[in-house]
Amino acid sequence: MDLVYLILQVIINGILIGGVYALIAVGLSLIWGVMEIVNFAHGDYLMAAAFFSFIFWSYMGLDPLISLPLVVVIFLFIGFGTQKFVMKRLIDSPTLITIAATFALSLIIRYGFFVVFKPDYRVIRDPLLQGSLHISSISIPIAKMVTLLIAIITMILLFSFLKYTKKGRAIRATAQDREVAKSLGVNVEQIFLITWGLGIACVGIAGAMLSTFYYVFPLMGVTFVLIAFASVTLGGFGSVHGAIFGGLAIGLIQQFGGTFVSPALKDVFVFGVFILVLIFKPKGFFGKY
Amino acid sequence: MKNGMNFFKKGKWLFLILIALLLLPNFLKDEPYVLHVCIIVFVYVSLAQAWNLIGGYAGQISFVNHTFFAIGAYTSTMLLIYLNLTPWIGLFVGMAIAGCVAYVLGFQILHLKGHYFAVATIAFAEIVKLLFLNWRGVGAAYGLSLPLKMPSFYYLMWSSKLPYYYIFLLVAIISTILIYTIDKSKAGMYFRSIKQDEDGAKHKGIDTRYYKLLAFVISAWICALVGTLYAQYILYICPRSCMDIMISTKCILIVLFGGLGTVAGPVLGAVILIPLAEYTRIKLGGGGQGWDYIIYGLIILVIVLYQPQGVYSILRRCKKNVQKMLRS
Amino acid sequence: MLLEVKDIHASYGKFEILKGVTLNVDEGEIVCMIGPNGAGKSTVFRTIFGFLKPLKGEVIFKGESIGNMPTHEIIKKGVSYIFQRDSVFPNMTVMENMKMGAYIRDDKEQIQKDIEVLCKMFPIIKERKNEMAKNLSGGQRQMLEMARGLLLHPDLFLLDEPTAGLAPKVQKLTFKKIKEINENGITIMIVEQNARLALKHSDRAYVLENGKTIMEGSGVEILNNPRVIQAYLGGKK
Amino acid sequence: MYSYYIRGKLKKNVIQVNDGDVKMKKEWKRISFFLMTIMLASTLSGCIGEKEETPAPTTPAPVEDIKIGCIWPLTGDLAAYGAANKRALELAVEIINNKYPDLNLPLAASEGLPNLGGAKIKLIWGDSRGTPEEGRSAAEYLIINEEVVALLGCYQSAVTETASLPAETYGVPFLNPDSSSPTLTERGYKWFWRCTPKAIDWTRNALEFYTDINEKFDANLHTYGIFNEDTLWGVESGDWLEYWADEFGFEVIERVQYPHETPDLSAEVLRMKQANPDLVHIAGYISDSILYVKTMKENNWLPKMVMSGEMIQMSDFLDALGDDGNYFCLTILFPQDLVTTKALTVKLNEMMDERYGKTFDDPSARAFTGLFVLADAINRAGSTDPAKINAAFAETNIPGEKMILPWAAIQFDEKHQLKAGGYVIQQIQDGEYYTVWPWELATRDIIWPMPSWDER
Repeated sequence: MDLVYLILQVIINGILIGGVYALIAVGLSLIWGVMEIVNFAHGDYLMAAAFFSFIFWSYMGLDPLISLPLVVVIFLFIGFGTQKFVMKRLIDSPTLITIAATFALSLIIRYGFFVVFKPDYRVIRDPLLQGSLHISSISIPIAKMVTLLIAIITMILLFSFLKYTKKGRAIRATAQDREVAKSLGVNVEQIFLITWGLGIACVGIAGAMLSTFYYVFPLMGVTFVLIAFASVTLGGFGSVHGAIFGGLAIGLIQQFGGTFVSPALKDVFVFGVFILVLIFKPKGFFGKY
Repeated sequence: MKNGMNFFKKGKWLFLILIALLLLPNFLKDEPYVLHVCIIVFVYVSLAQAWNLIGGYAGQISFVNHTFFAIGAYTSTMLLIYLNLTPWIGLFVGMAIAGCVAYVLGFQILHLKGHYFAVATIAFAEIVKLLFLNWRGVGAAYGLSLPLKMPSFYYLMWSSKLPYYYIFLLVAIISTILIYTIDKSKAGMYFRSIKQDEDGAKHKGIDTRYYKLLAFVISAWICALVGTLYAQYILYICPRSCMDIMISTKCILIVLFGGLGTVAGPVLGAVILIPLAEYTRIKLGGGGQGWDYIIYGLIILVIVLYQPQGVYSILRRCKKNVQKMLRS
Repeated sequence: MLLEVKDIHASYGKFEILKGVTLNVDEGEIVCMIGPNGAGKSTVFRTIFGFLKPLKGEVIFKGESIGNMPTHEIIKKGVSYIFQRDSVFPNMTVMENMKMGAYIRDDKEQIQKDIEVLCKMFPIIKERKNEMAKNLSGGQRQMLEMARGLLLHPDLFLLDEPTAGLAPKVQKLTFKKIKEINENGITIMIVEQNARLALKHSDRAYVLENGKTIMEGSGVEILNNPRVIQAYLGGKK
Repeated sequence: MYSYYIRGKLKKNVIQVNDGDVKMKKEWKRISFFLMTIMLASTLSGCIGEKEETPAPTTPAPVEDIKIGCIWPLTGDLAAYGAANKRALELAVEIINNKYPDLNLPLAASEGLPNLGGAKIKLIWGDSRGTPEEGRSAAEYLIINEEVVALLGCYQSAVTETASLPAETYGVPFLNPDSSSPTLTERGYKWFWRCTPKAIDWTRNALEFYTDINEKFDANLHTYGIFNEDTLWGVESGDWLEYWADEFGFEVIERVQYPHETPDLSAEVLRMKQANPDLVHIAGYISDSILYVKTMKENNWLPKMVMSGEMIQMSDFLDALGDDGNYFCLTILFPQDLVTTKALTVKLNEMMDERYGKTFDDPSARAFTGLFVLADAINRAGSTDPAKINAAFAETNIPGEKMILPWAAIQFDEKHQLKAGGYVIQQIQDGEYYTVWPWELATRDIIWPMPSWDER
C-alpha cells in the first residue's frame, strides 16, 4: 500500500468515525446551546440506546436498522422525561449544579444497566450491515458508511427543522436570547422539552447505529462522552454544523495522529488541539446556530 | 456579646471534636480498617477543601485537581527513588511544580467561562494522564512502587497507620483553617464576588484574573501536598489510579453534598459520603452489583434537586429551629 | 381605561424595587415614565409583562387582572414589550426575526400581509431581509425590534428606553416612528432616559423615584415642573 | 496551628466578655496545654509503639468457620471476571464443605477440613472495583474486620500488588491464583504465594510455538507485531513478548500500544497492516480483542496468525464474533477440550452448568484451583495459625490428576511461585476451542496459516 492509498484510507477512517462522533455531539450541542447544560449523562444515553437495539435484536430478532425508528421514538420520550422530571427544576441553576445532576443521572443509568444486564460484552451478530467495500486497496466498512449516511440525513433533517419550522426557529431564538424569546410569547419550558427530546433522540440514533459495529457494554458511554465534549466545544456549542465540523475534525485528528505518530497518544492530539482552540478561539469555530 | 458567646460555644465544640479525633486512634489500634477509612476521609476533606476554594468560592469548575494531586505524588516519589531524597523536600518540590503548572494552565484557560473551563480542564487532565501512561521515565503504566525504607519520620514511612492518621488529620485541619482564613479575608470576598458576577467584579476594580489564578494555585498546592503524603501512605502509584478523574469528581460531589462555598461543607460531605461509599461497597458491592453507585447517584440527585445548598444548610436550619424551640 | 396598575410591590431576591407604583393608561395615549437610575422604571414594565410577579397590588389590563398570568398569556391579551437592551436574535436573519415576532399567531396569510405593511413602514427590513441581524446598525436594530413587536398586534406597546445609545438624529427618527405607531391606534408606554425628548412627545407622564410614583401629569405639565427641571432636565427649561 | 486558631477566636470573645476574661483565658490556656500534651503523647506512643510491635497476628477464627477473604473486581469494567470467579468459588466451597466422594479433588470426599475437625470454609467477598486502592482497602477490611484466615485474589496484577501489602504487614497468607505480573513474586514477600505461571511464561510459550511451527511447516516466520494496551498488564506483556521474540530470533517490526477501551481501533490496525508482520499478538482485554477482529475484517487484512490472551476464551468472544472468530489462536492455562478426557473436569463442568448455566473458563478454573490449594494448605497445617499455613504452603504438592487444570503438579519454588505448569495453545475451529500445541496434547491439527477473510 503506498502512501497515497494510506492517506486516503486514513481520511476515510477519520471521516467515518468522525460521523459517529458528530452524531453523538449534535445532541449534546443542542442541549448545551439551548439550555446551557452540559449533559454528562450523554454517553450513558448512548449506551442505553445501544442496549435497546440489542434488546430488540435478541428478543424480537429486529435488526438495529429496522428497530431504529422505534429506538428514536423511545429516546424522544426518554428525553422528554429527563427534562420533565429532573432538569426542569434546574433551569436557572448554576453550572455546577447542572453538572452534578447530569453526573448523578449518568451514574444511575450506567449502573442501572449494569445491575440488570451484568457486565458482559455483547455484540449484535450478523446484522444487515456488515462487510466492507473494497476499492483497490482501500476498504470502507459498510456499517460505518451507513452510519455516516444516517448521521448526514439526521443532521440535514435537524438543520431543516431548526431553520425552516416555527418550533425550530423558536428553539434557535431561545438559544440566542431566552428572555427575548419569552417576550415574544415562546413557551420556553415547552422549547426545553423539545430540545431534550431531540437531543436525546439524536444520541439514540447514534447508539442504535453504533450497536451495529461496536460492542454493547454498560460502561461503553464513558469512552465516547469525552470525545463528544471535545467535538462540541471545537465546533462551538449550539450549532449543528459546528458539531459536524467538530466531530469530523476530531475523527481526522485522531486517525492521523494514531496512524502516523502513535496510537497510544492519539487522544493526546485530540485534546491538545482542542485546548489550543479553546485558548485561541474560545467560542469554537462556529457560533450559536 | 451574644455573638461572642456563640463563637465561644462553637470554639468549644470544635475543641471537643478535636480531642475526640486525637484520642480516637487509641481505641482503634486493633481496627486498622476503620483507621484507613478515617485517613481516606481526611484525604478527601483536604482535597475537597482545595476544590472548594477554586470551585465553591471562586466558582471555576475544575476537573484537574487530581492531576495536581498526581503531580505531588509523582514528584516526591521520583525524588525518593532516584535521588533518595526525603519526601519532606519532595513535598515542597511537588507543591512548587504543581503551583507552576496551575499557574501556566490557569493563565491560559481561566478566562474561559463556565462549561468551557470545565471541559478544558478535563481535556488537560486526560492529556497528562495519557502522557504519563506512555512515559517510560516515570514508570508508564507500570506505575511506581515506593522503595520500602526503614520506618522513620525522615522517610515519612511507617508500618503502622497511626502516624499517617495524625499526619492526614493535621493536613485536613490545616487546609480547613486555610479555607476558613481565606473565607474571612478580603480575598474570600473577592472570590465570592467573582463567582456571583465576574464582569461586575471586574467593574468594581477587582483584578479577577489574579484572584482566580490565586485560588487555582493555592488549590493545586493543597492537592499536591495531599498527593505526596498519599503516595507515602499507599506506597504504589500509577496513572490509572491516581490520575483517575473520579478523584476530582468525588471532591465535587463531596463539596456539593456538604455545602458549596462554606468551610464546613467539605468536612461534612467527606465525613458522610466517604464512609457511606465504603459501607455500601462492602455491604452491597459484594453482591457483584453496582447498587452502591446507584445509591450514590440518587443521593446526589436528591441533594441537587431539593437542597442545592447542601447538607450544611439543612443542619443550620435544624439548629435554628431547635434554638427557636428552646427559646419558646 | 386600558391599563391600571394599583400599588404594586415587587422585588428581585431580597431587594424590594417597587414599593407602591400606581398608574393608569388610557386607550390611544402615549404615556411616559421618567425617573433616576434604579428607580424601578424597567421593573414596572417587567411586572406588567409577567416576568416578575408582584408581591402586592394589582395589574389590570382591559378590565382583567393579569398580575399572575404567564408572559405568553399576557402577550395574547395584547401587550408587547421591547427591551432596553439589544433584543434582536443576532444569528438569525432579519426576516427570521420578524417571523419570530409572529410566533404566537397562526394566521399565515395575515402575517404575510402584516409583514408587507411593516416593510413599508420600516423600509430597512425589506432591504436587508436576508442579512444576519447582528450585522445591522444600532438604529436599524431598533427599527427591527419595533416592527417585530408590532407583529403581535398589541393594544399596549411597552418601550424600554428605545433611544438608548442612538445618535441624536436617529433618536428623533425613532420618536417619529413612535408617533406613527400611536396614530395607528396603539397605546404606547415609554420609559426614557432622554426625558426632554420623551416628555415632548407624550400625552401624559409619571415620575418614579425609589420605587414609587411621585408625580403625575400631562407631558407639558411635567416638562414645566420646576422639580423635574431641576432633577432631570439639567436645570434648564 | 489549631490552638492559634482557637485563641484567635477567643481574643474576640475576651474583648467582648468583660467578666472573668482573665480567668477564662487562663482556663483555656490550661486546656489547650493539656490537649497538646495528650496529642503529643498519643502520637509518640503510636510512633514508638509501632516500632516494637511485630504485626499482631489476627486471632484465629472459631474452628467451625474458616473465613477466606476473596478480592475480585465485582463492579467496574472488569466485573465480568469477578462474577465468573465468584460462581466457580461458590462451587468449590460446596465441594469442600460437603461430601463428593466421586470427585477426585483434594478434600472432596470429606465434609469440611478433616484435620480441623471438619471445619467448613466460608468465603467473605471484597470488591476491588478493579482499582489498586480499593483492592487494598478491601484486603484490610477482610483481614481486620472479618478476621479472615487467608486471602485469595485479585486478577489484575496492579490490584494484587497493593492488596498483598496489608497481608504482608499483618502476616496473613495471600494466595494469588490469576495475576501474571512477574514482579509480584520478585518482591520477596513472606506471605505471598502464587499458583499460576508468570506473564513471562506464556510469552515464552507463544514464541516456542512459532519456532515449532517454523520447523513443522517450514513456514519461515520472521516478523512479529504486537498490540498491547496501556495498562500494567498490557505493557508488561508487550515488553516480554518483545524480549522473547528477540531471544527466539524473531523481529518485532511494529509494536502498537493503544488506550484501553478506546472507541475506535482503525488507526492501530492500519498501522499494523502497513507494517504487515507475519504474526500478530494481541495483549488486550476481551473488549478490545473483539474490536480488533472486527476492525481487521473491515480492513480485509490478516497476518498468518493472530494470537491473543486467554480472555478470548470467555464465551463473550465467540458470542460476539460468531464465525469471524475462527482460526484465531490463544495461549491458555485451562484448555477445556483437553480435559474432556478427564472425568473430573467433565463432571465439574456439568455441575457448573447445572448450577449457573455457565461453564468453566480460564480465570474461573484458576480461581477454583486456587481455593483448593489454599484449603489443602490449611488442612495440612491443621490449624488456622497463619505461620503454620504459610509453612504448609511450602510443602504443597497436588498431583495433576487432582486438578481441573492440565498441569503436572502444583508445587511452589523458593520465591513462592508455581514451579511447573505452562501454557498450551488453542485454536478456534468451527466455533470451538481445540488444543493444537504442544503437539502431543493436540486434540485437533492446527490450520496453518489462518485463511484470509476472502477464503472463508
